[in-house]
Amino acid sequence: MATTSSSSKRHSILPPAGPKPPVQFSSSITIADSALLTGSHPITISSESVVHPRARLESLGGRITIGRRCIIHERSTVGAVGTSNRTATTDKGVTLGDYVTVEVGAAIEAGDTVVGDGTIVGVGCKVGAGAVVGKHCTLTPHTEIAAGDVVPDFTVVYSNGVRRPDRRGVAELRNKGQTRQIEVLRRMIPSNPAKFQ
Amino acid sequence: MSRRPPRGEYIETDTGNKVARKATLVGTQNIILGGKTVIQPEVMIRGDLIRSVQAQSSSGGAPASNTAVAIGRYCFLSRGCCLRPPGRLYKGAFTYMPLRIGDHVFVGPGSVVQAAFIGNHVHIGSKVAVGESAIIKDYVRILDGSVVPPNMVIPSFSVVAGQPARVIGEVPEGGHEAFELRDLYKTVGNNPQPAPS
Amino acid sequence: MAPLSPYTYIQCPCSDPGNLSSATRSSNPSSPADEDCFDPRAPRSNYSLYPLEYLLFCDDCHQIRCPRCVAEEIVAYYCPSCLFEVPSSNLKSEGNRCTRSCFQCPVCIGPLSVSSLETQPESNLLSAPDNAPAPHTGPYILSCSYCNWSSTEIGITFDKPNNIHAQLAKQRNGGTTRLTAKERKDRRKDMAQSGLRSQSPTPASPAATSGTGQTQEPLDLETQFTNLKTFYQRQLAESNSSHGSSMDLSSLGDLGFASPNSLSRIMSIYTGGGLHDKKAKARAGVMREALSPDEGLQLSDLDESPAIAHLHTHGHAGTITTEQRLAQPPNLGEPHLHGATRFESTLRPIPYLLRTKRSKRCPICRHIISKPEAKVQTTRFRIRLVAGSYIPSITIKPLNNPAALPETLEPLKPVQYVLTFKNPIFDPVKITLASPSKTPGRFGSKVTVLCPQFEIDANTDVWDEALKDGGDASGTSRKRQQQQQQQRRGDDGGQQAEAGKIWERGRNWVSIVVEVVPASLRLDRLATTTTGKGQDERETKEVRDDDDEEEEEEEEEEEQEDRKGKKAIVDTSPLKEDEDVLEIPMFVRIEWEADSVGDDMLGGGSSAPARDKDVKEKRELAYWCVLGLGRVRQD
Amino acid sequence: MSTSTGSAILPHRSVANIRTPAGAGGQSSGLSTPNRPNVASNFGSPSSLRAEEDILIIEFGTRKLQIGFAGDAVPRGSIWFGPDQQRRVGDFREWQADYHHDWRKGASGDRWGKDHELWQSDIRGFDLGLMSDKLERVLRDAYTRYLLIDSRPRRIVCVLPSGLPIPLLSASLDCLFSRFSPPTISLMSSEVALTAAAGMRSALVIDMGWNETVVTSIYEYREVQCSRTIRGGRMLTEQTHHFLASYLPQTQKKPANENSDKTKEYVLSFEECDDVASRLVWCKPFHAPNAAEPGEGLQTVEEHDDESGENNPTTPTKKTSGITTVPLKSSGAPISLELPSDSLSEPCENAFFDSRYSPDSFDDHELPIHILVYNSLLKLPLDVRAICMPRIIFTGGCANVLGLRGRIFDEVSHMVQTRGWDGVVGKAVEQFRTNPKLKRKGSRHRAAGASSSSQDGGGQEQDGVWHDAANVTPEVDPIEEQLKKKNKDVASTQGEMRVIESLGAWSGASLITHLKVPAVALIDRELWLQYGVSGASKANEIDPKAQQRQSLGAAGLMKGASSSAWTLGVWGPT
Repeated sequence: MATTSSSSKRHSILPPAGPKPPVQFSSSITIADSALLTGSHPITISSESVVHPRARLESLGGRITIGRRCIIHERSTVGAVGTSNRTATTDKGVTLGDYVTVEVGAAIEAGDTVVGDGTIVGVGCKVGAGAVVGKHCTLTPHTEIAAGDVVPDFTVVYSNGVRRPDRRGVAELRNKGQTRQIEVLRRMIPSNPAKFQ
Repeated sequence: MSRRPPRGEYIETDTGNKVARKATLVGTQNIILGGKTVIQPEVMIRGDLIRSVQAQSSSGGAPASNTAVAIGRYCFLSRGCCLRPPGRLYKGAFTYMPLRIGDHVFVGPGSVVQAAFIGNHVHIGSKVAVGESAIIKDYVRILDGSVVPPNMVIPSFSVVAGQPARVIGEVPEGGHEAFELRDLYKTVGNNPQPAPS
Repeated sequence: MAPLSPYTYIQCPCSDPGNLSSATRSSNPSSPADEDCFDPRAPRSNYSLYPLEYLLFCDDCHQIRCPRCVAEEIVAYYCPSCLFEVPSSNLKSEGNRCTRSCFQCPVCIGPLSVSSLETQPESNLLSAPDNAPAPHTGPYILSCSYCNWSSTEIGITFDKPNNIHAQLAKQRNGGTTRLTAKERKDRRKDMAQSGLRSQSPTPASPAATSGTGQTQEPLDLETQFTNLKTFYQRQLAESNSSHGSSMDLSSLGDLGFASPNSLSRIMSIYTGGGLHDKKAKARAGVMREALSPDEGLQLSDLDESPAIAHLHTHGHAGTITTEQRLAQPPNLGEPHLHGATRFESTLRPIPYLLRTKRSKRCPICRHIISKPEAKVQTTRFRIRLVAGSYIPSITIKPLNNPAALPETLEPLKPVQYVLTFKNPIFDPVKITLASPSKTPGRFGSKVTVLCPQFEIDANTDVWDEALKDGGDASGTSRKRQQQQQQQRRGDDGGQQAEAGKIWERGRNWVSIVVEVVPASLRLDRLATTTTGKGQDERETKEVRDDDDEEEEEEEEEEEQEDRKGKKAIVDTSPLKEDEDVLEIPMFVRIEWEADSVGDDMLGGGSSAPARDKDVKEKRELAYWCVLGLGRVRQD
Repeated sequence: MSTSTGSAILPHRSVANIRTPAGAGGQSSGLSTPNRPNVASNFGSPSSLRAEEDILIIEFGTRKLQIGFAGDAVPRGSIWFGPDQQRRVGDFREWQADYHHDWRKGASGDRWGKDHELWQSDIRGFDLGLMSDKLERVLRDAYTRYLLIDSRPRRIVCVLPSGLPIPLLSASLDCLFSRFSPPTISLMSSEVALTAAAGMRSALVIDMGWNETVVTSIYEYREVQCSRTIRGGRMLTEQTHHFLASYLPQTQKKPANENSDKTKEYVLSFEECDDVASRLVWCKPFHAPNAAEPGEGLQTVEEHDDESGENNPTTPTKKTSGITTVPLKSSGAPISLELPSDSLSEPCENAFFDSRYSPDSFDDHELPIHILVYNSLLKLPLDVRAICMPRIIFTGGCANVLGLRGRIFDEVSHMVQTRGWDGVVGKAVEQFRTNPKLKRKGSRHRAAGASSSSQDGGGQEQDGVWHDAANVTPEVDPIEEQLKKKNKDVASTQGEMRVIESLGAWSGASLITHLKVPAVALIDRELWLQYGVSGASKANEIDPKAQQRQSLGAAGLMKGASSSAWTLGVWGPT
């Protein structure tokens, strides 16, 4: 159809080839070749995680570690150089636990930022540098976690920062769902790890 | 947006679609544009996330229908918005469902739309997050910055806002014409015309 | 503050003092009643101003109709969530909320969805074969996919995934079952027997009443109401048999009859004699007081220490916000609420309020002016007479750079705006504008309408428009050049758009220029700005040749003396919300000659022949409107 | 459309829809499902105007409006007044993401919380027009959002506090008549409605409302006496504000500013303080000055004692060593205060009891509630008092303050025991009490009724019930006599203190209207539009019979009403 012509041209405008960061990929990950990896610190992605097209992993601010079965959606930025002028004490930029989902357009700033296992970082969220988000938290869309803020485990942050405990106890279920999703995604997203190695 | 790079900023298809060269359309073969639809730069459409149930061989849906995103006529996708089909667990298996959009639908800049269905004459403001498999009927206005929760059904003639979004008013009888996007369509493209005063 | 884009509000003539009731007429001067100038910022104005699209138009009265002055009729009821139509008979019995499975989250009022508490998930290794997933089996829960609230938090689950409403009605929070209306009736029956027995010892002693009343759980709202009603009705029935039927009505006949200071009359009842006395006897004779719970008597339990303890253990987080409390529907299942819904544990899912499709009539001539299709799913209208197709629309643009809006208006620096009036009807109209030279309110800005009177050509039907399109484009380009010149000249603040001349004219539109001198928002200037125009002239001139300093100083001096005089009347309270927005009240009068057959104004083509008819009739329409230009910078 | 289309569409002709249930649902069905409007119980001919079949009940409060159909157990909707209703139509700014409402520069900035009220009791310089605008908008909202009815004329019953000033009343009636054109409006006093909703004929209604607390004695559906104090919700909220403000850092820096703080400037938004007041503020249980005193015998008191006493672990006073964190935003920078939960009862203390000061230091308009209650009981004639004491009804928003009702009850009953029904207090009385010789002599010339106190102060200790008060009462209520004749064993309680739950004024009105009891103040539209308030004739000039007849015969038909004079009842000119 008509738009195919555009798609062909689109490849001409691919990400600017910056300094290639040293990467450490598990063999079982899925990473789209239009994902953007920049920076100097190493980027580690553990087994069966999925990186969508146009997702950005920036290791300028420090090393980026992504756990197992995480999903990094398009346009999200992991390791964004924080607007909050906060200097990382260690070289750890961002650490994502296992089963973490980073939704479309979310930004996780670099600088000892930690996101716990099974946590969802919603659409358009912003996690400030040095913030520590606990396990199995849910950040609803457009939530902003201030730099250095701490979100305890099993917390839901909604309606501009209101917090409440998540009492559903469905962490296991969610992980399972994530697994299913990954199964599907790895079939759909043509993976090209070689490009980044 | 009426500045003109030497080589037309937009690709104008024979059906009158105006697709910006800087737009990212993934899986174009699964994207249907009804015609006279404007796709501005930095728009992203995930056509690659097709429904995968038939692959799962459960619920043998028509295998032919691989359409991931179907967009009607006179739609206007503003700069930086993102359309992606909603995913959900269907009988324990994960699958994406097609995203269907009617005519005269305006999607504001920076919005992320994961609805299942959007009717005709819908205005989605800027920085809106439309949750997965939401259903938006005709003549709905979603104000800027709203977060439409997943699975929400928005009836016709609703004004919607808030986090989470709720119906906060009704579209008055005199407000229908405001949803028309024909004039807006004229104002963009490679030789845009000024909006009629 | 975001730069607000110019807007127009219209005051519906129905709120003119003439059409208002005596009370409103007799109200303060702050009402927009005084015709000479209408203050858009008077608190009452907010109730009479509407954006154009909210206004309808009665084709026979030739009047604007606003939501306040139309008669509504309901075409259909439906649930906004499941979009099912609800017959109005159900509305009477089941009330105003959806009785299927549509609920809102009591915490965040997002939609709740029914899901099943699934069984233990099997091992989630990718390698593990994805065998057929367990079919959904109960128990089911309501859960919010936004804030992750779930009905398990209030200890409620459901056996069936459908008809949640009914299942919920049977459950109290914590899952304890509650009697339905029918069951309650049966219970009342046998309660009646036990009640008779319990009444034999003197119920005067609390022991007896507590014997029946307090041991059982307190009556819930619904039950108490029903009991009371039956209790009263039984007595009315009894009295019917004994006295004449009018007597029983007199039993409660003079509710709120006496005034507090009529103690003497009461006393006369006892001191015997007097018609009152007899009446009292007769009256009281038929109506006694409720004595037991099954008659609706409910002794209250004043011991709230458990709740207090709960409050202190759970603290602020355990209590619900005001919004959440207000969103809660009255819970018939609970005893009369003295702060019953106070804790998160007492929240209930909120069944969706139904919505309606309504058609609208002109209250005067009873003609329908808006009528939607009956079907819930369709969005078509059978009739839709919107004001937008009868009265000219007004669009506002800054003269100098039509493209970008100025962030804020510079105080005391003249700006020019182009008002474009577009004529929707198929007759040429004559428009007369009137606006106060100084906007009302604490900060009066100077306003000059350069061309307060002009004519707009008739609207033409779609074809002409299409043909004219090309011409229009060129016209606009011409306009551009003009404006560029204007811009050059505009910078040195010279008068360019000369008074009395319209700025530009199109097929069915005319644009004119308005010059405003925004007032300074400085509170210490208040004294001066409240003085006459002459001084403002001076101010503005001086600002134009921009040496603010000395001007400032003499300003100050002036204020010194001004203050002495004016202190009393000047209100120097801090800036109110939106007081920095420059709003111009403008009185618009439209005159036109229309064919006496007024129906042709809506449809496009039909007007062409109609215009040939020589039967013309003069019409006019007049109303206040408010032009919001922008925010004035606070210096 | 993807989603399933609506089921079979029913005809919207209201005849079809409305009548069928009316036919089907007889008296009985009306009973079984109480939340059905009283279409059922219309034994008036169904040919009366259809739209009128459901009668609207509107209860007016200072801060909220409750509205619904007669026959329902609860109102369909209750709407609180707030600043957001006062915006222009189509102004959705409060929903914009970047919009922050600065309460300091609200439409009525200095008038803290005033735009949450429909009216003020002080109507000097009060814009009645604005009030009726507010009222109209809220009502229209209720019509479309909660009642889901169109604007065809319906009969309206207004439930109003009996103390409502005439200008406010007439303005409201004007608004109703001119904008909603009901054929008739009948007025009902909320106190009486409350009494009826408790199944009582008489009661002592303690209405702890927003602007003030009103204690009204109802006897035989008549308001016998009513007294008021300014200690109400508003005071509670302001006290809460002072309380919170005193904990804020910025105010602690400048304690000198404290009293100026009290007078004028506010550091927190009304909304926030109101929120805290309704969520966290509670009331300490009653503590007798000296616990050794006999007469702690009242059952209720005992409960409170031993739960507030040492032996009971679950006592709040024990637990309240805990800390309650209160997050505050409106003070500028968001801050969360760590307050001892115990201290959160201070606002309540100061607002309603002010036990710091001696009882006689108060003005009449600011009496602490328990004193007010006691006095109003004291003022009552003996037998009325005996009837009212066991029929105490708490209502109003502040009745929701946890523990407040119990506290007041105990305070009052304590006063009753210690002071008896003796208006005179002071040293002389004390000596007189303590001195037995004087006492015996005195007890003769003391009024028989008033003597109830001291003696049965002894008598009641056993079972904690004041049988004596009942027995001592010389003349027995003739009505009760008649009742006794009628059904032997039924006697009504007298003398002992007792608190009764009422369903609330709205439900009461709904009940009464449902029973087709005509209210005395029945106003006809035409007449009102002609004459307004001035047309009303004095309450006692009206023959209730005539009223009933006309409202009996075809529900409030024009000729019926216009033929006879009408009145505003309690509210009317006297």
